[in-house]
Amino acid sequence: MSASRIAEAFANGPAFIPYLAAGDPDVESTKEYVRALVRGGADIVELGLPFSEPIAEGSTIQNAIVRSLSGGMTPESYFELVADLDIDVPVVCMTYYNLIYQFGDEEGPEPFVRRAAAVGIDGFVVPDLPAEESGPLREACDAHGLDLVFIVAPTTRGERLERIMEQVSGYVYVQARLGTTGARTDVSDQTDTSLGRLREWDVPKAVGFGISEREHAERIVGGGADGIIVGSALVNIVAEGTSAGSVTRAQNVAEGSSTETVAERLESKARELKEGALAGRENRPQPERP
Amino acid sequence: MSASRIAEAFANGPAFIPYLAAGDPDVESTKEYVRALVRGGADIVELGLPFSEPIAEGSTIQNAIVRSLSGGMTPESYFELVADLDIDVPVVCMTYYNLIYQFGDEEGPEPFVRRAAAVGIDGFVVPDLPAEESGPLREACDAHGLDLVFIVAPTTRGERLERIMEQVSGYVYVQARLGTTGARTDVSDQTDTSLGRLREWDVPKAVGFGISEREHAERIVGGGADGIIVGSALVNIVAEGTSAGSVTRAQNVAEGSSTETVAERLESKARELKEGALAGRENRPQPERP
Amino acid sequence: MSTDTNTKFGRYGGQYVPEALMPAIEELEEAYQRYVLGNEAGFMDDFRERLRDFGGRPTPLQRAEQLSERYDSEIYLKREDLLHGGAHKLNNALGQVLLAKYMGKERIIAETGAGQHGTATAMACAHLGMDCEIYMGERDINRQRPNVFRMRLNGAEVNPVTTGRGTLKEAISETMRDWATSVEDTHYVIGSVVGPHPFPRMVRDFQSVIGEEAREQIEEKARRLPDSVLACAGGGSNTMGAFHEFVPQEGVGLYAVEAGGSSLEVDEEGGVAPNSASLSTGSEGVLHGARTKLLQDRDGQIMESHSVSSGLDYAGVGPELAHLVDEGRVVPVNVDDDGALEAFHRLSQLEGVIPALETAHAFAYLENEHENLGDCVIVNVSGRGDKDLESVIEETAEREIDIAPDMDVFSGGGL
Amino acid sequence: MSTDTNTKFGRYGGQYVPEALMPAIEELEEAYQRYVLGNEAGFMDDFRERLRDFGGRPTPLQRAEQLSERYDSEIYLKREDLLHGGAHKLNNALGQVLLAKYMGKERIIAETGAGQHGTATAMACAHLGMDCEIYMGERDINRQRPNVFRMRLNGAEVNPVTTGRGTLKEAISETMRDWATSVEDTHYVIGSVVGPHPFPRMVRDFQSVIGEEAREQIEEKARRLPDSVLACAGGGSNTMGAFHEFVPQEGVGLYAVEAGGSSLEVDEEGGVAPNSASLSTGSEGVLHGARTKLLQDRDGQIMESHSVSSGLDYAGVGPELAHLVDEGRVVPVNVDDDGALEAFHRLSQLEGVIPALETAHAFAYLENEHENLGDCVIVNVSGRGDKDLESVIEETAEREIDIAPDMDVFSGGGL
Ligand SMILES: Cc1ncc(COP(=O)(O)O)c(C=O)c1O
Ligand SMILES: Cc1ncc(COP(=O)(O)O)c(C=O)c1O
Repeated sequence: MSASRIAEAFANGPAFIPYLAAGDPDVESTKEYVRALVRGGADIVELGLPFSEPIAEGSTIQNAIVRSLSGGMTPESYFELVADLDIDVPVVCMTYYNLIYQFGDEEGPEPFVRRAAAVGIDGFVVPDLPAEESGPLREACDAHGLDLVFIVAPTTRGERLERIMEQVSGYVYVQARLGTTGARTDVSDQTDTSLGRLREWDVPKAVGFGISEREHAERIVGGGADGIIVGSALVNIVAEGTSAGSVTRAQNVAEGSSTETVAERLESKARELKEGALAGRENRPQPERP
Repeated sequence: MSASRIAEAFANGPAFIPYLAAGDPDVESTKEYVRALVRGGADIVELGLPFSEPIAEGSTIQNAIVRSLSGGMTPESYFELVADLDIDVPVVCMTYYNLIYQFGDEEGPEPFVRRAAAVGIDGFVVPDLPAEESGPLREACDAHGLDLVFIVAPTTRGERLERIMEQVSGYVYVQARLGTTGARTDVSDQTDTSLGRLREWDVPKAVGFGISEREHAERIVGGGADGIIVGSALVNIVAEGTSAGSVTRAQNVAEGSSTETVAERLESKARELKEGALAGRENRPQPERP
Repeated sequence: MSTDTNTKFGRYGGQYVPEALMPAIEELEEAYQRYVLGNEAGFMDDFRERLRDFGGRPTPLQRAEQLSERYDSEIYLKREDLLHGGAHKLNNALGQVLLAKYMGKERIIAETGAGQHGTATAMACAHLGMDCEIYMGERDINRQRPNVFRMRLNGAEVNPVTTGRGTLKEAISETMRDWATSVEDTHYVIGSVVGPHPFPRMVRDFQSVIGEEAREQIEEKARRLPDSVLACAGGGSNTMGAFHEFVPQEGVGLYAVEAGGSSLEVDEEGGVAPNSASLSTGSEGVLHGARTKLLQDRDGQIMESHSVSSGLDYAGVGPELAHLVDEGRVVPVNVDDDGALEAFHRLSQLEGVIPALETAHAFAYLENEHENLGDCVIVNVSGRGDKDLESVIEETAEREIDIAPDMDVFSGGGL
Repeated sequence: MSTDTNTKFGRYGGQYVPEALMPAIEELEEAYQRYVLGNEAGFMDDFRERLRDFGGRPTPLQRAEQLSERYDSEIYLKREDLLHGGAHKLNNALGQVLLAKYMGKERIIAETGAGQHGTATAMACAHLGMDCEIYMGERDINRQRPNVFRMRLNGAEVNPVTTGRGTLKEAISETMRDWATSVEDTHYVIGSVVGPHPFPRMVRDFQSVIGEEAREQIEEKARRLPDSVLACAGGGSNTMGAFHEFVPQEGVGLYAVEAGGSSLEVDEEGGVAPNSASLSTGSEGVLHGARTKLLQDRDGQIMESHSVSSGLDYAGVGPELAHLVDEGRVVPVNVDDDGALEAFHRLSQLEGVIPALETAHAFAYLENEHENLGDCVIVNVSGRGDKDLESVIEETAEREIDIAPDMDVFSGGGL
C-alpha cells in the first residue's frame, strides 16, 4: 500500500490534529472554523459526525453534539459538508459504529466508507469499535484506500495491544488518560507510559484526551508523541461563541466583548498548540544511536 | 332481696328512662337538664360517666363524651354531681368497665360500687361487660344493694340469654337493633322479636337504641316493653344548645332563635316521649287469660 | 363455651365487649377450635399452602454479616419484611380472612395503624374474593399514604376515623362499632394479639409460624438455640409470633422492644403519654375487649400514645405478653424515637435491609444492649420500611443523625 | 479470549465499547468463566445461599385463582415481586456485586431506569460492603422518588443524568462514561441482558433461576410443562430469566411483552418513538456495546423511547432475545399504556398482588390473548408496584379506567 495522505501528514514533524463536531452550531460555521484551524497549522482534521449516544465523550463534546443534531446534522449533510471543505489537509471522520452500519441500502459499513471516500475523507476513528469487531470496517477501508485509526487506552497492554497494532493504519490514537474526552489543566503521567509501550511500533502516535494548552502540547511531543489531538479545548471556543450569540467581529466590537471572532480565536488557539508541539520536538532528547 | 327503687319505678306503668352524659357540657348544666327530664316525666335517669373509648356509642354520644371530658369530668366529680342532684327518681350509672375497675386504692370494682352507693346511685349499666366477666361487679352490687342491668342484643339467644337473665337485676336493657347508640327515624322489627324472646322472664324490659319520637315510644310499649330508654335524641338537644352557644331563654330571645332553653326543650321532649309510652300501654292488646 | 381458664392468660385477657358482639365471638371461638386447632376441612393445610404460595413463606433467617461483626456475636435476621405486603401482618390477616370464608362470612372489616395490617387484610380479601373495609385514623392516613393507596388498589374501602388523635386506638374503637352493627355477616379481622378472646390466642397461633420457622432455621444454621430473641412490640403480634415457640425454652431470652417515643414521662393533665411503652410503664386495665397493661391515667381514662412509628402507637398490648412479662418470661424494654430512627439508617446502610420504623426499635435495642444479649441473637424483622420513607425524611430532617444520608437529591421536596 | 462464536447470539451481541473498557471486559469474561461457569472458590454456592437468605429465594409459583377462573385456564404467577427489593433485579445485582467482590473490585456503579436495578444494586452493595454510585435520568428520578430514597438509605450515591430526555438510555451512556474513567477498581453492574459480551450471557445466567424454579414448581403443581410463559421485556432480563430454562422445550410458547406506549407509530422528525417496542418494531443496530434490535431513525440515531413504565422505557433490547425472535422461538408482542394501567388495576383487585407497571404489561397481554395461550400459562411477576403508586395516581386520573378505584380518600393530593 502506498503511504496514505494521513501518513504523509506526519512526515514533516509533529502533527497537530484538531477535532470539531460537524454542524456545531451549523454547517457554514463548521466550514469556517475548519478553515481557520488549517490556517492555524492543522496537519489533519478530525471531524465528528454526531451520534445520539456518544458514550466516549465528555460533557463539552456531548453538548456540541446536541447543538449539531438539533441543527439538523445527518450523515448525508456531513458528507456534503466535507465535500465542500476545500482544504489541503487530510480529514478523519470520527463517529460511532451504528451510523456507519446503518448508512445506505446495503448491510454493513461498505456504503458508508464508499461515500466517505467519494467526498475525500481519508480515514476513520470509531470510539465504540474495538479491534475485535472491526473486521468488516477494516475490509471496507482497505477496499477504498482509507485509514482506520484505533485508540489505545492506558489499560491496553500485551496481546490486546498487539492485536490492535496489527490492524491500525494512519496513526494510533493514544488516549492520554482513562475516561472520556474533555479539556484538562494537567498532563497525565499515563501518557509517557503509553508512549513507552508503543515505542517498538513504527506507526505515528498521536496523543489525545485532555490537551488544552501550549505547555501540554510541548510536554507530550517532548515525550515522544508524533502528534497531538485537541478537541474539547477547541469545542469550548465554539460553545462560547454560541452562547455569546455573536459570531462576527462587528457584533463583538459593538457589544464591547472580545474583539475576536470564533474563527479567529480558533485560529490563534491552533497556532498556540502547534507552536507548543514544535517546541516539544526541539526539546526532545535525541535518541541515542548505539 | 327487697324490691329495689329501680324495680319500683316500673310498678306504675311504662317507665321513661332518659340518658344524658354527665358533664355535657358542664356539671351545672347536667344538673339542670336532669331535673328538667324528671319534670318531663322520667321514671329513672341513666347518667353516663364518660370513658375515653366508648366503643358502644354512636357519634352523638361520642361527641357528648368529648365535651364532657374536655370539660374536666372525672369519676369523682361524677359522684359529686350525683350527690348534688336531689331528685326522687332512681339513678343508673352507665359507664365502661375500666373506670369501675380503676377507681379507688383497692383492686376490683368494690370501691367504685361503694362510693356509688354512698352518693345514691341505684344501679349500673356497663356496655362492655358481658355476663361472662361480670362476677366481681355482680358481687359488689349485691353487697351494696345495687342493681346490675344487662343489655340483651338482637343476637342474644338460647343459653347466652339464660345466663344473662340469671344475673340481671333492676331491668333488662333490650337493645332495639344491632349497632351503636344513636337516634333513628324508624323502629326496628328486631324489637318485637327480642321482646317475644324475653316474655317468659319476669323482669322489666326497657328498650333502647334509636328511639327518638313519640310514635317510637308508643309502638314499642304497645309491643310489650315495660320501659323505653332514650339517649341520643336528648343528647342532640344538648348538643344544639352547645353549638348555639346559648343556654338561657333571654339570650335565645335576644338572638331571635328558638325561644326555649335547652332545659325546656329537654323537658318537653321528655313529656312527648312519656306520653307516647303511656299511649302505647293503652293500645296494648290485653293478654288473653285462658 | 368459653370458661375462665381458656379466655385468659393469668389475670389478663377475657372478653370485655358489648353483648351484641358476644354471639359472634362465641361463633368465632368455635370456628377457631374446629378449623384452626382441629384442622377441620383441612383448614390449616389450606392456610399453610396459601401462606407459602401467596405469601412467600418460609421467610429466610439471614445471618447479618455486618451486624455480627459490629457486635462481635452472631446476629440473625428473621426476614418477615419479605412476606407479601411487606410485613408479618399477612400471616394473621390471611388466616383470619380464610377462617371467615370457612365460616361463611361475606364481609371483612379491620382497623389499621401503620397501614400494614390494612394492606395485608386488603390483599388477603382480594386474594379470597371478600368485601373489605378498613378503618384508619386520619392522622395515620396522612402518615402512611402509600399504604392507603395500596388498600384502595386492592379494592378495599378506607374509612377515615376522625375521633381523638386519629390513630390506631380510635380506629379499633370505630371498627368495633361497625362490627356491633354488622356482626351477622361480617368478620372483624383484628390486627394484633389484642382484643377479646379468642383473638389474642388465634392471632398468636397464626403468627407463631415465625418462631417455628426461626427455630428450625437456627438449629440448622447454628446448631443451637439462640441466646436471645428480639422483636418490637406494639400490640405484640410479631412479638408473640416470634416468641411463642421459644417460651418453653428457658435458656432463650425474650425481649419485647416497645416504643419509648420522645419520653417515658406522661402528661396526666393532657392525657398524653409521649410513648407507647405499655408493657414497660403501663398498668392493668381493660381496653378493647381485654384486660391487659395499658397507658391510662389515674381514673382509668386511656391516654393518647405516641411513637414515630404508627404501628407501635397504641396504648394497650396483647394480654399474653402482659402475662409473660409478669411471669418474668419476657423482658419488656424500650427505645426512643431518636434511637429507632438511627437504627433505621444503620440497618439500611450496613445490611441493605430497610426496616419498618416499628422494626427499627428492635435494632436500636440491639445496638444499646448487645453486650448483654449473648452470642447468638435473632431479631425479628417484622416489616420493610417502604411505607415509612416520607416519615423518615421528615423526622430525620428534624434531628442530627450522623449516619443519615444527605438528601440533596431530594432538594425538590419530599417524595 | 473472546471469539466470535461466544460473544454473539447469531448476528447479535458482540462488544462495541471504547478500547478503554475492553481490558475490563476481558477480565470480567475471565471471572465469569471461572466463578460463574466454573464455580471457582464456591462462588455459585455462595451466590445461591445469599439469594436464598438475603434475597428470599425460592419465590413461589402461585396459582392465580381469580384469573384462572376469569380465563378458564390455569394461570400461574411466578412471584419475583417477593424478592428482596421488590423485583427480579436482585438476582442479577447480587450476582454481579458478589462477582466484583471476588474479582477484588472496590467500587460499584450502575445505571437505573425504574430505580429497581438501582435499589437492588444499592442493597447488594450494602449487604456486601461495597461503595456504590447509581446513575439515573432526572426524569426517572422524578417518576420514581421512593426508589431514589431507598438507594440513598442503603448508602449509595445517586447521580442525576440530565442529558437527553433523562431516562434509562442516557443513564446507561453516562455510567459507561464513568466506567471508562474508573475501570481499574470499579465494576459496572449493568441492569439487564444488554451491553457488551459477557453481560447479556452473565445476566441471563444470574436471572435464569427464575425459570429453573418455575419449571420445577409447575412440574410439581401441574405435573406438566406450561403451554406459554409470559414476561414483560424492557432490556429483557426478567424475560430471559423466565424463558431460558424453557427455550429447549419446543412446546412451550414464549411471549416477550413490550411496552407499546401510546402508539407504535414513530415520529422520525422528532426522533421520538412513543413506545419501547424494539423487538416488535425495531431494526438491527449497535447500541451500548451490542448489536441488537433498536428504535432508531433511518440514519441510525437512537430514538427517545416512551412507556408509562420507566423500567421498559428503553430503545434497545438484549441481543439474545433479538436472536430468539429472529429464530421464531420467542414471540414479540406488545400492549399499550392504557392496557397496562388497566391490567395493573385488575391484578391488584382480583388477586391482591399489586404489580409493577412493567409487569402489568404481561397481564394486559394475557387479558387480550388468553384464548390463544393454551391451558396452562405462567406469567412472570417481575416486580411489585409500590414504586409506581405516584405514577399510577397521575396516569389513572388522565384516563377513564372503569375498574380503577375512586381516589376520594386522597382528596388532599398525591401521596
Ligand atoms: C412492620 C410492623 N412491625 C410491627 C408492628 C406492630 O404490631 P405488632 O406489635 O402487633 O407486631 C406493625 C404494626 O403495624 C408493623 O407494621
Ligand atoms: C419490575 C420490573 N420488571 C421489568 C423490568 C424491565 O427490565 P427487564 O426487561 O430487564 O426485565 C424492570 C426494570 O426496571 C422492572 O423494574
